[in-house]
Amino acid sequence: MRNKKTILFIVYSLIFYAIIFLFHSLGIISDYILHIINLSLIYVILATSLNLINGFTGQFSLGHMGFAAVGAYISGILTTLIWHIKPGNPGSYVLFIIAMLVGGVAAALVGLLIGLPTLRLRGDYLAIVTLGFGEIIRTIINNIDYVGGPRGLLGIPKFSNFTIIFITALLTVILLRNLIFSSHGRAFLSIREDPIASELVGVNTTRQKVIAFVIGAFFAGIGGALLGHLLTLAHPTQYGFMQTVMVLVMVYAGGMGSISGSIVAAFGLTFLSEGLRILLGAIGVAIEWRMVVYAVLLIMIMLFRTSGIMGGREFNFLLPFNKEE
Amino acid sequence: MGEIFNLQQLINGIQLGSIYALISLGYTMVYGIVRLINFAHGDFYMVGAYAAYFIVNFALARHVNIPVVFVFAASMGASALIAMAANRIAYRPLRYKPRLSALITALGVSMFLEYFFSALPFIGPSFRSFPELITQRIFTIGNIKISNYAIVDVAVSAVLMIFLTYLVRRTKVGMAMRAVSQDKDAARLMGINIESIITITFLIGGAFAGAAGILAGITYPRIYPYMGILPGIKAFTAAVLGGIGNIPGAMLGSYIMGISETFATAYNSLLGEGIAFAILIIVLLFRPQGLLGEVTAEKV
Amino acid sequence: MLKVSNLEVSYGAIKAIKDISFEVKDGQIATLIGANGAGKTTTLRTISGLNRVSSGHIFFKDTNITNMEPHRIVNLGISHVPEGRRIFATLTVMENLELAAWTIKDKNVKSERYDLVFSIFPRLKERFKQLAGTLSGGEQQMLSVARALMTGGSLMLLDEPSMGLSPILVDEIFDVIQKINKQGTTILLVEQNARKALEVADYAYVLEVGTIALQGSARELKEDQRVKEAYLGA
Amino acid sequence: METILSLQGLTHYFGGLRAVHDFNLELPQGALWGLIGPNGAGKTTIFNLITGVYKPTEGKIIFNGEDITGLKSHLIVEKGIARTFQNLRVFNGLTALDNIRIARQAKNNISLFDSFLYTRKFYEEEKQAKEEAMELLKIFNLQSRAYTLAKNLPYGELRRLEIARALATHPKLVLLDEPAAGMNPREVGNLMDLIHWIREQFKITIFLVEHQMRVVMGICERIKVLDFGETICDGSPEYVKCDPKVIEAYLGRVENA
Repeated sequence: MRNKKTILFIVYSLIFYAIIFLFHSLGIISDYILHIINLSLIYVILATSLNLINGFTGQFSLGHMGFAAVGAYISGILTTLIWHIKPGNPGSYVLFIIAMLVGGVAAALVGLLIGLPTLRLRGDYLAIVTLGFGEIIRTIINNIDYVGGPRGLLGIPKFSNFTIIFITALLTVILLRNLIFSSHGRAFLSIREDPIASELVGVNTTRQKVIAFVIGAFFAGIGGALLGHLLTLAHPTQYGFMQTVMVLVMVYAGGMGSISGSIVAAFGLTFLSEGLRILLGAIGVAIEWRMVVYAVLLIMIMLFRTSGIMGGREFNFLLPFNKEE
Repeated sequence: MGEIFNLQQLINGIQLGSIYALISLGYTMVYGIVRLINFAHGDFYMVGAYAAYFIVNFALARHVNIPVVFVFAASMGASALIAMAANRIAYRPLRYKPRLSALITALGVSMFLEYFFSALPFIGPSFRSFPELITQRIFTIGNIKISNYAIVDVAVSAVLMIFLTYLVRRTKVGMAMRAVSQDKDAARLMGINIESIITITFLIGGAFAGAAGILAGITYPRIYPYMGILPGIKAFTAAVLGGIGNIPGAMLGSYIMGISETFATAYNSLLGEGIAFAILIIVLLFRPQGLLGEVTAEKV
Repeated sequence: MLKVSNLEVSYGAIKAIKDISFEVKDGQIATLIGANGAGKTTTLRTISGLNRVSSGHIFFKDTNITNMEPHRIVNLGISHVPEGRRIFATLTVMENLELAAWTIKDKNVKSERYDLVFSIFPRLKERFKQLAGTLSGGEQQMLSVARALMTGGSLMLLDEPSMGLSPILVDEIFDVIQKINKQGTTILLVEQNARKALEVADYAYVLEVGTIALQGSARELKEDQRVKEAYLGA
Repeated sequence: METILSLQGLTHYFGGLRAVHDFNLELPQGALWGLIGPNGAGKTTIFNLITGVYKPTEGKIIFNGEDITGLKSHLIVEKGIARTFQNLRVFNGLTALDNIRIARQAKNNISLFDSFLYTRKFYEEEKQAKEEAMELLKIFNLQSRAYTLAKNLPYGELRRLEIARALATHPKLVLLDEPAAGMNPREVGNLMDLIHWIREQFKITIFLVEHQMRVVMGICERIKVLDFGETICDGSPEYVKCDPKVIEAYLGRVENA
């Protein structure tokens, strides 16, 4: 039984990859569509990692894009301001991957710093504190001239291509899934169900919450690094509270505690968002309406389908084992 | 030392604290009664500011002299209306669903109000300057300057807070509010229509936020659709600082917040922006129930 | 007086009550007994409107009260002493009683009710200004009953009034129930303590996982072999 | 007999309210003792103090000769104290099997690395965890429910699941908080047998809080009676039953006992 389902999942994914790649080379998929697919995959990373914290562990974090900002800026500083590398030779890609990992680790460290003192707090308080931390991170960036302050960090080399983003997203999904379907994952779920009972059957709840939070922050950092190197800039306004809400919408629209849901919602909402951008532009209406649609969508989901598209379930091909194995 | 800790800053701090207090009371009352962090509450404050903006400009354009009291009443009414609508449409259907759903819905409502206002062609996302509703006068005592704005801010919020305290402590509606905040089902079994009590709570909270919006418009005369976000968060922080659900606590927390922010900004503007959260985190670590909040033992 | 027919109540996908029917006659003490999880509390909560009915009907004095708002049901004359007392701990005894008089407009009616309450619970008069949370467990249960009495219903629903009380206080609370019934209030009593409930009741229903398994006069059921074995621990 | 749990002058205040005052206990290894008293007397608070949910205002808790006062709950569980709850606290959204497996957490030595990569060690541990959990489910006659979500189980099975979950932590001492709550006399009888049986089978010490006199008097070797946070009586069931102080504060007329 070992790994059989995982191997099958990887095979499916590679087929998906090959089709997109082929269609793009043939010109069936335009550069623009590919860009949206890239964005969607980055949102897969951001949404699944936030789902780990909010959906599986039941901790309400509102600072996710703050961690992504750390990843984007730290990796951007390395590639742009320190190493001055450009895509081209394989060596530069290795350096980029190192920069991305450093960005992830930096975000994880920030997560640790924030998580240790605050994860003891009750649900709603955690929400407001993480929101506050997100804002603090943004304020700090705004005030550091070295990274461009409010102008943003410009001229980041475009290392993020479809292949790199795809592999990273695939690895993220598999690693997070493995974690969730393990004793750690069961501990996360038990904390969501009843933190006191969880502690009283021997789960070190503080430690497990910090683990979920730090891992979530790490992948958010990775997502941020990819985003910065896709858009070739990092700007404080890309990592604000509203952007966190966009990722939140993905998590809840897809369904709390469902990786499959986050993936579906990341693709669906990214395409919807871009579609609206084109549509609103074409009929000459203010771009703000796009966010109005988002807001209404979020409210509607909560009112009419609280458990999201997947309702906490997973696609069978994403599960590591068959149910009763 | 002398430069930073002077009386002038203290007065400015109390003025800012008064505005925070009006917002923070709405947060604390709604939280006390329906256990919801109403993220959209800061936006009710924005609505109040815009309502006043349009009323005053409308009057100015027609050279009508409009009483200030009317402006307050109308704008507070507008905010209260929006607050009640949000409750009715978005929060009420989720009353018996997991608490998180309402919290996320509140984020949605907040986002909706902000972007809807900035998408509307006659409002737009950019800054507007608030008309001069009251002519500014500055009184100088020694080397301290007191603006009549400061007096208005402090006086209006004091009057409203006294009204609220009276309402909650001395009236039957207030008693019902306290009962509903403790046990909704038991309150229903007493024959109380809890939905009307909740509606009244949103009405008062919204009206107070609206009043804060006008005061902010008068005092810091630049308004824009996102103006509610930061004061909202800070006012919520103040409510937590004082002990969420506790009315005197929200007032105390707001003044502490206003004063410390003013002093911190005088020292360094970055510090001024961060101080609210720094205080929040320190308080929550050492006194999670807030300054005046009571410890509630979790039932095991 | 109260007629419940084919009642069905669900929590999400789970049916807490499947098709139960019973009635309470004017002036009676009727009791619902059964194990935990059988649906007793749910039944009471549904009658007073706290839970939604999925199907079936509830009639109170010929008025259809199915899925009516709780405050309107209270107004019609059903008072409910909830499980676990549920008094307002940070309000005074007086405020607790005042709230229960929420719907009474007439001053005379109100003072009559106060007289009635104090005649049955003299202790509460002594503790009038005290915070309800500082009362002892027994006194809190008394306050909870007093509150229901104050709302002035002609039918009183009592949910596990003896729960968590010492045997002495259990006797006291059952005396009170009988006294209230003698003064003209019809009573529907839910009890874990089946022996005690059958002692005071006129008619009884045995609830088993969401359905009525048995019914009869309390005297009959006390002698019933199945009841003896399952609920009286013979 | 050696003492397994010793409570020395345990005192606890909530705000200004005294919940427990100067509570002492020397619980011998292998014993089955009970704690009774009216609601609000402080019984559950004592359990909460022992298991680290609250920290005592004063006093000491010694378990197996080791001072565990103020330790975090999960560490106390690791030392060997497990408990059940007055109002069932199973993980409703998880299967019966997972409810049990979580309770093995403290004994689990699977690293994050192994979990991320599904190493050989991961599979071995998972297999063992599952076998152990299934065995426990079998003992409690719940094996057919292994993959059923707890929220879909009937009340009686949930009570058993909760006890099974407590045993899954490999305890030396189990605290049972009103195990018979909500059971009918027939189920109570089965429960009493079960409690006896698990004590022998798992070689554990049991300390329980219970309202039903039949349970307490029927199985406990020694009983402590609590009223308003103070111990008012301590002795064998026969002794306690006849103590005038207990009768006055708790039992009332003798026929109830």
